[in-house]
Amino acid sequence: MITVTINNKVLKAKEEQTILQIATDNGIYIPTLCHMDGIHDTYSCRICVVEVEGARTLIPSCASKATDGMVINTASDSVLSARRNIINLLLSNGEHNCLACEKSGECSLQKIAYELGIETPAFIMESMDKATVDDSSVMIVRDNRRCILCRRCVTACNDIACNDVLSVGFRGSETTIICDNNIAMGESTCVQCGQCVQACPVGALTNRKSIGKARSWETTHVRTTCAYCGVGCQLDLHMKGDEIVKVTGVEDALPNKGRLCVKGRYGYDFIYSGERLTSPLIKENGIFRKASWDEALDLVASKFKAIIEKDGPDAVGGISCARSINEDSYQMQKLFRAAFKSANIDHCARVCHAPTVAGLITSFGTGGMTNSIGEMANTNMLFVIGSNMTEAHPVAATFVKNGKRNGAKLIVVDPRRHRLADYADEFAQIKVGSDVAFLNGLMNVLITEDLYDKEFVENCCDNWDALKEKVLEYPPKRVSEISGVSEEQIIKIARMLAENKPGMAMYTLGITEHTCGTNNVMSVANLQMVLGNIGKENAGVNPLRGQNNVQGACDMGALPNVYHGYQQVTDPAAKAKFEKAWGVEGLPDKNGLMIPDMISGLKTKEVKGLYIFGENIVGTEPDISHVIECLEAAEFIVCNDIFETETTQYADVVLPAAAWSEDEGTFTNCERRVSLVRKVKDAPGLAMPNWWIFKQIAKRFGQNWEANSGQEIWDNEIAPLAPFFEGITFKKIQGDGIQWPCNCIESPGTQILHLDGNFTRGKGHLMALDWTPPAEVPDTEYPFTLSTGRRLYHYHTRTQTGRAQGLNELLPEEYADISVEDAERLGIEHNEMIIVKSRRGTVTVKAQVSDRIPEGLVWMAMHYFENNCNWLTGRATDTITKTPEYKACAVAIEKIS
Amino acid sequence: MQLFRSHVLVCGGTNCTFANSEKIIAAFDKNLVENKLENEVKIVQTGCFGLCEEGPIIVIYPEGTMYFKVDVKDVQEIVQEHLLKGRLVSRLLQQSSEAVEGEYAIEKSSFFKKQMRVALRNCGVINPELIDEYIAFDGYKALGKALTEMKPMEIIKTIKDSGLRGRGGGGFPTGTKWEFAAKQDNEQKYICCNADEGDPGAFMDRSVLEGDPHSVIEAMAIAGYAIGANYGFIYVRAEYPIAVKRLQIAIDQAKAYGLLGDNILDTGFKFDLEIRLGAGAFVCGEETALMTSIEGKRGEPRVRPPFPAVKGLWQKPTILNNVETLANIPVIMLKGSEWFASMGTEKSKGTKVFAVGGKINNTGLIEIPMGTTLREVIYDIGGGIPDGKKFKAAQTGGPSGGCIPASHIDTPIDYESLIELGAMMGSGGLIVMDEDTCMVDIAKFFLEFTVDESCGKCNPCRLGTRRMMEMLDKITKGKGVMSDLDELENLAKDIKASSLCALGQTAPNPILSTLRYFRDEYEAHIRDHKCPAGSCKALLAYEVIEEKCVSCGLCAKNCPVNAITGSKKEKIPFVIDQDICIKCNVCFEKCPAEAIKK
Amino acid sequence: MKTLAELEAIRKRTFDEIGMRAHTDYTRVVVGMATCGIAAGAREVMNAFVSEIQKRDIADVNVSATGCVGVCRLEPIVDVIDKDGKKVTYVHMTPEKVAKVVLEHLANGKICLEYTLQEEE
Amino acid sequence: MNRNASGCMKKDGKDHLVEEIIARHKNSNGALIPVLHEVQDLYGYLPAEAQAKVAKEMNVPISEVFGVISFYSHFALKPKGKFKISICMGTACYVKGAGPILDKLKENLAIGIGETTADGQFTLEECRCLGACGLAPVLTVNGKVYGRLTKDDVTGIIDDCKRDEEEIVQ
Repeated sequence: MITVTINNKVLKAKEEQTILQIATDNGIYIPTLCHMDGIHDTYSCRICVVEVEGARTLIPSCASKATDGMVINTASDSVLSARRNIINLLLSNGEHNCLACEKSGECSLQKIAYELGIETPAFIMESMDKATVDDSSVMIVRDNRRCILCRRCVTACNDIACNDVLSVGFRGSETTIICDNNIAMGESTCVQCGQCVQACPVGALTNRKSIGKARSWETTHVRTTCAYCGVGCQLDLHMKGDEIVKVTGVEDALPNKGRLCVKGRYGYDFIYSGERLTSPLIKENGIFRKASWDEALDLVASKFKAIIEKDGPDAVGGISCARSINEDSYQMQKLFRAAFKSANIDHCARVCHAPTVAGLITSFGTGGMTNSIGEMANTNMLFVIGSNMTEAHPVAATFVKNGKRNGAKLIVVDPRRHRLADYADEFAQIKVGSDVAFLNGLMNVLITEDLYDKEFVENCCDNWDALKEKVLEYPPKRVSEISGVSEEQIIKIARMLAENKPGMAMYTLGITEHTCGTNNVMSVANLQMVLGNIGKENAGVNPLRGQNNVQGACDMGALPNVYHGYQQVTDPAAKAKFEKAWGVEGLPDKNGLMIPDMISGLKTKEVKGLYIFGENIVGTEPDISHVIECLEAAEFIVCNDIFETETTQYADVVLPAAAWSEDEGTFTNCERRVSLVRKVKDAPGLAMPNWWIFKQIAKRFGQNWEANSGQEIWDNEIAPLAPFFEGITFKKIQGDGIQWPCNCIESPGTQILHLDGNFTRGKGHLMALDWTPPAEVPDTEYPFTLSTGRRLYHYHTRTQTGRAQGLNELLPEEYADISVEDAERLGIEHNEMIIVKSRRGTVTVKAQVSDRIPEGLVWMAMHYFENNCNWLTGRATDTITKTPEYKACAVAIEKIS
Repeated sequence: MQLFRSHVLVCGGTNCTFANSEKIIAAFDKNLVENKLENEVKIVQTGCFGLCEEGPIIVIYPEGTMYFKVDVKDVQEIVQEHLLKGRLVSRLLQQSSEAVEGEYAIEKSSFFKKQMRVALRNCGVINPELIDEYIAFDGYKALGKALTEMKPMEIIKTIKDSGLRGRGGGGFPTGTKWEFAAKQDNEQKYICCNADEGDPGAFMDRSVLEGDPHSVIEAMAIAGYAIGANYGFIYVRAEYPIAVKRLQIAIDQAKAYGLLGDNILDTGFKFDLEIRLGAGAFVCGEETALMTSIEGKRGEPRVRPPFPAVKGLWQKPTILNNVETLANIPVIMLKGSEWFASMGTEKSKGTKVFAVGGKINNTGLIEIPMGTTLREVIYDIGGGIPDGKKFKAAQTGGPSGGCIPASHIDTPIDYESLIELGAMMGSGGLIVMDEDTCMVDIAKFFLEFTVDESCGKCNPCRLGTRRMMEMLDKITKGKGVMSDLDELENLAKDIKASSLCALGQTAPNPILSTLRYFRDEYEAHIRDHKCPAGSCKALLAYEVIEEKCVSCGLCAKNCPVNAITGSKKEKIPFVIDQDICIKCNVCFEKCPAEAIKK
Repeated sequence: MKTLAELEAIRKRTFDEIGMRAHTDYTRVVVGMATCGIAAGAREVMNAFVSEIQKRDIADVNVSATGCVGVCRLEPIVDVIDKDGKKVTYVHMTPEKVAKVVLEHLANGKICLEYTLQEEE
Repeated sequence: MNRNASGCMKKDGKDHLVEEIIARHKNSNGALIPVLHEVQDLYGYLPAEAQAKVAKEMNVPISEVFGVISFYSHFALKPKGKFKISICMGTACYVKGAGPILDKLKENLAIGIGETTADGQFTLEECRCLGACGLAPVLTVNGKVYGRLTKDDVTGIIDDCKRDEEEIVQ
């Protein structure tokens, strides 16, 4: 401890604290413009200068550590004079017109000028070149006339988001903030995450969408959880009345620490779309007509009753929604199990991370990310395989990039040289579908070079001999032939993994969406166990979940084999427990149908009634033609949704639902964190919360469910009925959410699973796995491999992002990415329309020629319906989880003659 | 090895090179062969002698005869007369010196008499491109002594005891700096030589690098041994091509002799260094900016502390020393700290090199003991002010410094006395100004410089310097008001107090210093709309003095804008129309009767 | 890699060669090199001095030229001026005489009286 | 709009030379500025394609590359004229009348500092002290030094250049 005197007050402070920190801790105000505590300091604004006795000049309090006995004055005449002069200098150039400025009321410059009693600038600098407005970006307006060059935006772009677009250009009084090599922001590599806008203390960077919407003092802030992707970012919604006028990241909040991506920050306004469903719809003679809730619900109940009575409960199926709150999924599986007595409940984890849940339960005993997103910034090794994080999980990617900048090694394994590969120490461009072979190859080197963690393998894992035997069948030479990665690189990567510990493995759908998806997952688990990278901080196997609540929908039991909290439906004890809790009898005790079987079942008439909650399966399931055929064959389809979609067309009844922000509940992100989603407005028209809809249908099945809000459902049912969630209550997660397992009210939750090698299942299970090729490989007729995924600016089939202003402009159509080599060979120009066809369909799409794509690969997404990649994808699935092999099928490409 | 009876040293410094010294060497080669003297007389290209105004300069040994402003066509005569017949070519001797035997010799001329060449000891004596010549004058002996006879702490003590202070401007005790770095426990440390000599009008460091590059290399190796560093960078301005070339030759030669590299002089000590070129940013002379630049980034200064000796290049302990500082090290090592401390004043030991320029006869490079007075520099060494004009002020320290007015001409020059006068030692630029120099204009000139060279990182410097320049501009245009002076002073003080680095902290010095000594000149600009020095164009009014006008009409004939009317025929005195006059000064220059005043 | 000893050897050798630039106390050999002197063989005399001095490795001696002394009949004339300024003038010098002057006078400090003006007259 | 998907880059004849430069410096710390020096020597300035190439090969964000280039006055973003006239504005030259010489140059060439004449012949620059204070005031034309100038010398110097140019043409 040291003693310092600030403004005649004697204060105790910790050593190594800056003067600014000590002052702030003690309620002494020192203004700053450029300071970003704990992130990065430029020390450039000089507004925070203070007078220190004995010092030759004024001292910047943000940069200077206090020393024992220091005597400081934060508001002496010389300090105030310097501040006044600096503020006058800042005001004297550019245009600081508070009347017109978005930032008025929360502008640091305005605030400090006010405090110093500066009414108008004392002088005008005439010799400065006039700054201009850069209006080229879709989401961000750069008004350089208001820029004070504090460089917080540069820090945000380079050190927080690590997008490296903004920098400082030129020198002296000509200094400006530049994008790339001084081109307009809209022309630059800017991905429009808006982190710079959030960091800007003045009105130089503003969100275009927010301009003119509200003055800062008219808004209230509501903290909530983002509606996109599995990172689960914490947002501050700036509300004027019931309108969201702006979104910012909640500073210091977990998991995102204030960071957001373009969708999270700007994709909010779909909820105000005029296309929202506002009334229940009933299809009559092929045309929808509006109906009352009673009429619609009665019809749904009676139809399902009829089917169940006639064909049994197995003839109905339900697909829950991974974008809606946990409470909705819980209610839906409860409806199916308790009211319909049907086991057929599933959701879209089937098409993405079901192999993760199955694989990790087999290997470790728990099917979730073992560690946490924040650890990515602190680890020594980042092993990213099959994950295009910068586009699919942009905020998680920022932590990976932070980690790399903090000294970790980054290894990227992917068929595509995606953006993250640019940051990598090693980029292994593997052939599509060769993951198991590649991972076996790495373990082969670790074992043959004696680089593996013997102690961990011996003490904490089983089946070592079988794994070893299998892995030894995969020497680098063989693996190189299968994966296309050179032997040298395989050896190099293996050694790098062994040398840099602890290390985290990250993967996404590049691992799971294969016929060998579950094996891929277990193979990643094998690698991390062999390295001893499990049960420690900054380590683990870390799947990044796709949809915002796909973890939650799994957790809530919207799966055919488990109740919520992964309690097996085949376990009689679980059955008894839920029968008692729900006050019902005859809960189904077998595993139900998975989505592909439900859909196909419509055609074979095994399934007659399908309840689709919030999913646009026509766009998202493989082989669209097949899906349509099946839906057309259905007897009765009901959809809950917020918009009409390609899927609702096939429904008999469409029920209008409350959207994100129109209902209170919880999302669970991929690191198992249960966070609150708050309500800021009512649903439009007659739209109602989904849990309410399910409750009303249950009522028509004679069940009176008591819970009457998200909170009541969670606190009274979900938490008490599952040990994983027992300690989580709405009250406890008002701030940062809690990571399950959290089995008692005192527990802070679990950041790291399987701590110290104590696996949930006892010992970690090393699976001996063989490589198997994709189901459909290129041949002479279809010589290309098609791999699919998503792009930054859209989310799935654009039901949300397509209705958020600006995102369509950022990505206005679908592309097929092809390699430079193939384009040259086929004479295809960049942006030329081409035909891509497979055994299942044909689409016409714009070619995007890219050196990020290897020869022989075509890469597409599913955002736009007409040229959706799923017209082409096949129905081959993972043998265990029936997850489709979206990542590989054979296609041909043709020039349009 | 061949012994020559005579050595002709031709200055290969920048000034003389620019003034054709290379062609002179070629002419000598040719003439010596023609006279069959090639085996008797040796031509040596050497470093700067200092008297740049009089270049190209050659010196002929063993007599030490110095010839000035030598032209290619003079070479034949020098060979014929001096080298062949032993007769002086008196027209090429310095004008003031008489051709008395001995008096024309280099060390006896008035220019050199009061000088004491320590840092410049080898400049103009050896061929900088031959390591053997450096070794001949005890080169690398100090390194040998350090490595074989001394412990690092003993070296540091020697440097501390010598009282050597940083010659780059700050004046921080060199030994103390080394001690900080030596005490840091770190595997990797660095030595940097700051050769980014950026002050306009200063070229001391360049002359050392051009004339005696090995002294810097040797000193860096000694410093490396003393603090425990094994790698060094020399950061040189790209504008110094000759210096860069000679440094590179010197480094290569030192490596070839094993005086750089692994196991130097078989002592196991390892030291290597490389040159890094600046790219035209004055601020990179600031030590933290220099390091940032070596790291490959924008040369923006960092906050201190941490000081470079603790966290410098790539966060490793780093010592930065200026070229001249380093050039002193080997001599101190050989002759001892007491010898060095015997020169100079109580707090400023040794000598200091100055680049003397501006309105002075002997423009050039001088090295004087600390404590020499400004008067001695200007009149005894510098030969006084040209054209009989009056000395007005001397500016030291470049854009960071200030002016010493004529009233303080007897001040002994050392670190403290200059600070007291509101000037500073700086790196050693000394610009002499006479009565025709406007002090407001000079302040504006320096502010324009700092506006251009401010890195733009911190607000006070980025905007404040420009604001001050604007105000000065206003004043020089006669548009100032009296309250501007207080505002200017106030702003200057705040910028000094709140800027991030030394550039900003010292940028207001030219203003504060001129305001201190020449406030009346500022006031004259504002109140009387007059520039007393007759230099600020906007304030000039050209008028014909009727009584003196001879009605020759030359002024009207030469006026580019036809602003002058009168009649030659009718002998009517001419008149200048002030509205048309563009103040081009042509009439003033052309008038044969000095009848035009401004 | 050089050792300290090698460095010293370089120093000594090179200093002998270029030491004249150092202006320490030197014995000066001044050869009259006016037209008359050259005609009488002063060049040869001067060259002889240089090569003899080099041959015998004598340090601290400078050889320089001077103009006409005015006693052309005695040319070639050579002054040897020692460190204290004491001057000995040799006249009618030849390369052969030079060898002796270098050996006796410059190396051993013994004036070759037989070649001096006094003796000549 | 660049969405990072396509990383195709235009190639020019000097690409491999740039690669060679970078390869030579790749293992040294802080190599960006030495690399830029050499690349500028190659092109005479630093064209956008070269900036992109350096950024990509050295794995430095292009914004940082540009930030560095634009910071240092030695680096040029635009091609320069055939004759680079650089007038020294060091203190010694200034005190000795560099200002009027500069005015005369501006007038004769009808361009400002940092500008190039429309015919691409002349670029006018100012520099901070060539260290030739003994010859003050000085200017250089493509490195050739003209010292002890008066403003009357300006026309002659420009004519010299024009004559040289004609000789080359002939």
